[in-house]
Amino acid sequence: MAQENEAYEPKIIAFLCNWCSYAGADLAGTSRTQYPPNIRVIRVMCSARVEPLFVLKALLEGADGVLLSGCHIGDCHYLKGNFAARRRYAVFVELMKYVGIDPERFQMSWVSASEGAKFGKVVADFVERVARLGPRKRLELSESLEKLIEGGGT
Amino acid sequence: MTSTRLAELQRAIRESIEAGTLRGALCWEQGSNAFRSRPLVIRTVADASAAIFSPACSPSLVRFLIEDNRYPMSPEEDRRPLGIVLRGCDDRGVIELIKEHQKRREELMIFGVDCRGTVDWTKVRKLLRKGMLSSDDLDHGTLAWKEDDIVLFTADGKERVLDRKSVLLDKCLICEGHTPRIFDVMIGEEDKNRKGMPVIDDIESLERKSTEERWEFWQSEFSRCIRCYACRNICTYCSCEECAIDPRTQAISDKSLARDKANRPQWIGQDSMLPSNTFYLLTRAYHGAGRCTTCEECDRTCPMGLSLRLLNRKVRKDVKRLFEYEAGRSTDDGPLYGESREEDPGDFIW
Amino acid sequence: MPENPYLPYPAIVREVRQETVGERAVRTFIVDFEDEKRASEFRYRPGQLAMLSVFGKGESMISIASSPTMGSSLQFTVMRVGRVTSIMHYLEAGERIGVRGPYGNGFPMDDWEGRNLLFIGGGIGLPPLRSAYMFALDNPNRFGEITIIYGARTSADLVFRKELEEISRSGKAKVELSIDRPEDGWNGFVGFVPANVKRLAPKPENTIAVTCGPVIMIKFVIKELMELGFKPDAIFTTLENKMKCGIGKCGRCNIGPVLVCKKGPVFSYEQIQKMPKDF
Amino acid sequence: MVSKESTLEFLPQKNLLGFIKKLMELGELYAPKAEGPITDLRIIHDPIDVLVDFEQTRQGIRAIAEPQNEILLTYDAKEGFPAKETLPATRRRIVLWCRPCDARALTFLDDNFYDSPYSDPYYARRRENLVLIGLGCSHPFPYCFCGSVGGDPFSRENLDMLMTQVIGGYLLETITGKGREISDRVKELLRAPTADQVTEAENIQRNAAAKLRRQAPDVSGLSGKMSSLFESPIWRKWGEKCIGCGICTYLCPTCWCFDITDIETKGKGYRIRSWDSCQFPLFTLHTSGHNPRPDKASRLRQRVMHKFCYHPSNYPGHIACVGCGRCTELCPMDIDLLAILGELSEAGGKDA
Repeated sequence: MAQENEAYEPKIIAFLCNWCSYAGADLAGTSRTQYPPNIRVIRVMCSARVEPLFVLKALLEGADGVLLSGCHIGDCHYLKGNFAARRRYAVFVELMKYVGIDPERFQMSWVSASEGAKFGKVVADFVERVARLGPRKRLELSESLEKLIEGGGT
Repeated sequence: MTSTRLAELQRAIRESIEAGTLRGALCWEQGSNAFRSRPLVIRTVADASAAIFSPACSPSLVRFLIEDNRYPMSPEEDRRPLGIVLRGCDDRGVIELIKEHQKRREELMIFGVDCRGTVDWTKVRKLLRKGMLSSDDLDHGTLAWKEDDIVLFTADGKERVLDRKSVLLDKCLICEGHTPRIFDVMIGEEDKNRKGMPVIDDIESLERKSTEERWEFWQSEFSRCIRCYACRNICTYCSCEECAIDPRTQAISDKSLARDKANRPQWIGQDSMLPSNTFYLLTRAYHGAGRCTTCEECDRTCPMGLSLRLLNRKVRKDVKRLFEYEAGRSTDDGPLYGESREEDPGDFIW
Repeated sequence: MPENPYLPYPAIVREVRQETVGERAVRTFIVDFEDEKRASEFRYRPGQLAMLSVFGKGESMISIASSPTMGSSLQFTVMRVGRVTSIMHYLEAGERIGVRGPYGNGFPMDDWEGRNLLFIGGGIGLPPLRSAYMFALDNPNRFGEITIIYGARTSADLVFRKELEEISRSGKAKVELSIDRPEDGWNGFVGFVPANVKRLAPKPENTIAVTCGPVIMIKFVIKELMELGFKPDAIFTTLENKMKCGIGKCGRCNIGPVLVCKKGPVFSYEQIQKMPKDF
Repeated sequence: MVSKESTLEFLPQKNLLGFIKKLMELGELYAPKAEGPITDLRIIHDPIDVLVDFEQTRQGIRAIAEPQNEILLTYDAKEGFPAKETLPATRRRIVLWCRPCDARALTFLDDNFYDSPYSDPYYARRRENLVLIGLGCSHPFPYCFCGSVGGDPFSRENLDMLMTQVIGGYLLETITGKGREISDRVKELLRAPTADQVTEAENIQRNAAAKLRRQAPDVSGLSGKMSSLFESPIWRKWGEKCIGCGICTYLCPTCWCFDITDIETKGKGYRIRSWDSCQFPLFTLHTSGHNPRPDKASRLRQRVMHKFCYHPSNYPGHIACVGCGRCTELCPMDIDLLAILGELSEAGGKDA
């Protein structure tokens, strides 16, 4: 299992809120905090902008993990944004567990603009956890499409 | 509903129609056999005589308040209220629609009725196959309540009490209240000892299973979906014109520009493969957080037998457990994501 | 192995002409099939359509704006209105686009032998007519007098304007242009196309009238023509139903029992009168 | 009736499992299988899964002949051309115990997909390699009315073999060459039928139609009158009860409408054909925003008129409804096709 994981470099989609986590990631970069290069950052204006629809779409398109990071409660530039995100993903994470679709492939975090080190740690830990899961994913569209061709349709 | 109660309901509707206070009224009429009914739009006195209310009245009429917004049942300028007959479990759906400003309370005239449970055709068909019901019962029988009993009056005048568990919808077996909490006219007495919101604890067995077992279960359920969109089109809260998970409805208003049509992301295709179905059904499930009142019409209508009620009841249970919030509780509640509390859970957040 | 009718064939965009600008811009794409054999097999009649395919966005049924007498290249005049057409407007010369067809019945030019031809177009309705009048102009002795009445919202929305003015100067055909609202520098007719038809009062004797454009315009143009004495079997139009497969299989473009992509889109008004009002 | 030229054989009950195993070797076998709470025609991997006493399968043979997800071609998402055609494999697909009405329905799909000038290669490959082994309906289902739309519980149309359940096993009638290819390969499991078994089967077949609980009005006369009923208020009355979902069309064995869309994922593009429904609001929406069928009444009218008026006028005598009853039984709002047809024939009758 370990050998296969070495070759397997998970791709993580990271939605970072512009005011805190994106700045935190910047700080991590400038202060040379080491963290794995597997994340592809998408800057959003608030963690509440990221609908669970986006998370499902990322997994559908073959992402190995999705990270959503926003401001700590109380720091939100729009006051209530991260409250809504917290409620929304409390429901969504429970639903993912209930249905059993790779709940470990989604991670949410609060990282403020000054927590460069924490950002590095969050990413490193998440990438390591996802790598351990291996490439087999449950929600990937291309797999079903390819199966449809070889099998000559249903 | 005894025949006197039915006459009372018909008279109440007829009087409102005659007095011209309503632009129309929604009720049921007898369907393709004794155990089924279909919605009836009453506009004239003659229509009112076809109105029925019996254990066969399973379809929910609340969806037609959304249909009325999209395909008006009367000309635009007719501002009179629309009548609707509501059972105990329907009032939650109407409250949700009022909360989301799909309808204003004064736009509706609600006839409250005392419902003791409506039939599930899939269960009735099983009885038919086992020979416990005959096709003569289907053609010439009539259904009625006697207190909590479901009684079938056969053609030769005999009465047969049917076992509730083997004919009624699952939601009716754990019914939380026979009569609606909001109404303008009440036919029969109000159910005083209403238990409030529905009991939601029949999903324990699935929750106790392991993640693998649960995925096995849901994978076989979701792979059966043929994306006929009946669960969305019958839903009492799903009222979006442009549905994010229906690629056909993107940028369709005549005001949408060519740019919108070309650049609108297509979340899923029109295929019915497992990943797209999972995306569709999961998105529908969590869109129901704080909005779905578990009227279970989606579960009743799914032609491929998906147990959608288990998804919705899970979301409803979590929303109640995590936020002490329930859809359809009262029109003063704000939207779920509009409110927040200090003790909202955040343990899953790093 | 019988040919797969769903397969688009690659065609190179030779030239892109900007006809009009703005949100609903119109561009003419002149395309050639990549492989010669395909080009020679693709024989079409004026008024026929082709299914243009942009991978990733889908397909769109566009009438062929060129006449078969104008060389082997195909010309498609496309207004930016939807998903596929918007992406087409990003195409530049040298890029490839999928083409399959030809589909539809096209104009019955042979039946119109020796008759005067009256073309009445509105806005983006002119391209299907263009394939017919260019065909007629290239076969001068086969048809009688050719008249083109064409209008659009503003002078900037008139497609093929230079070409029409050239035709008018050459005297091969009478051209009457119009715009809906007055503009300075415009000395032609101002008003809707049906009003222009009423003003010009073309004579119905031995004349075929063909009209394309927005559905409302077609309705009123036909009313005017009938009042001028045109017979229903001498009035033709195209019905632009939504077409998906283009080969009469997907069940989308029917008007009553008639599939528009197979039996149409060109219909005489006599045929349309017999059809249920379902378009 | 059991015609003489087709040969008759008897499959004893005890040989049924062997028969199914043999079929699995001869091709991809579809048969009625329990799928969660419903029954449907599915690929059989284990002979035990085949249901012996089963209710009406939820979908007809359309799901096999014109599957809901059919990839037409693939291409590279960046380059576009060259596009690679992905025609279905040409292996034999055997459908065991489909109902005669579902088999009859293929006549109308064939009308559409083989109609000149274009024949659909994807459908053709599946259709030509399809072997249909029907099971006659000794006890029709509650919503069946095949008898009054030109069908019969024991119709042999499009079937390669027809089985009739009798005491101790099945009377097996081989009808076509394709059926002959199968019955020759299972010879050792079959016996010559006894006279009693043949008479028993004939009685069952003769009495089956009488057990049909529902009747359609005279539909052949109706198709002529229907065009005059285009503006009838019947459509609005029933259309108002509809919620515009796709159940009636997706489960109808004679529906074939589809959509063609492109899906791109992980750098590769797929042009797929997927089912579509005239009941969906935007089926006929023009890009300009104009929709010829803007309301539910016009869509319901299209569904009924197509099957009982338009298709028969394009293909004389072909009423594109086989009376399986699924559209009425599975409609959540119980929109009853037979009630609509009844009202149409009364309305048509008066002013015709």
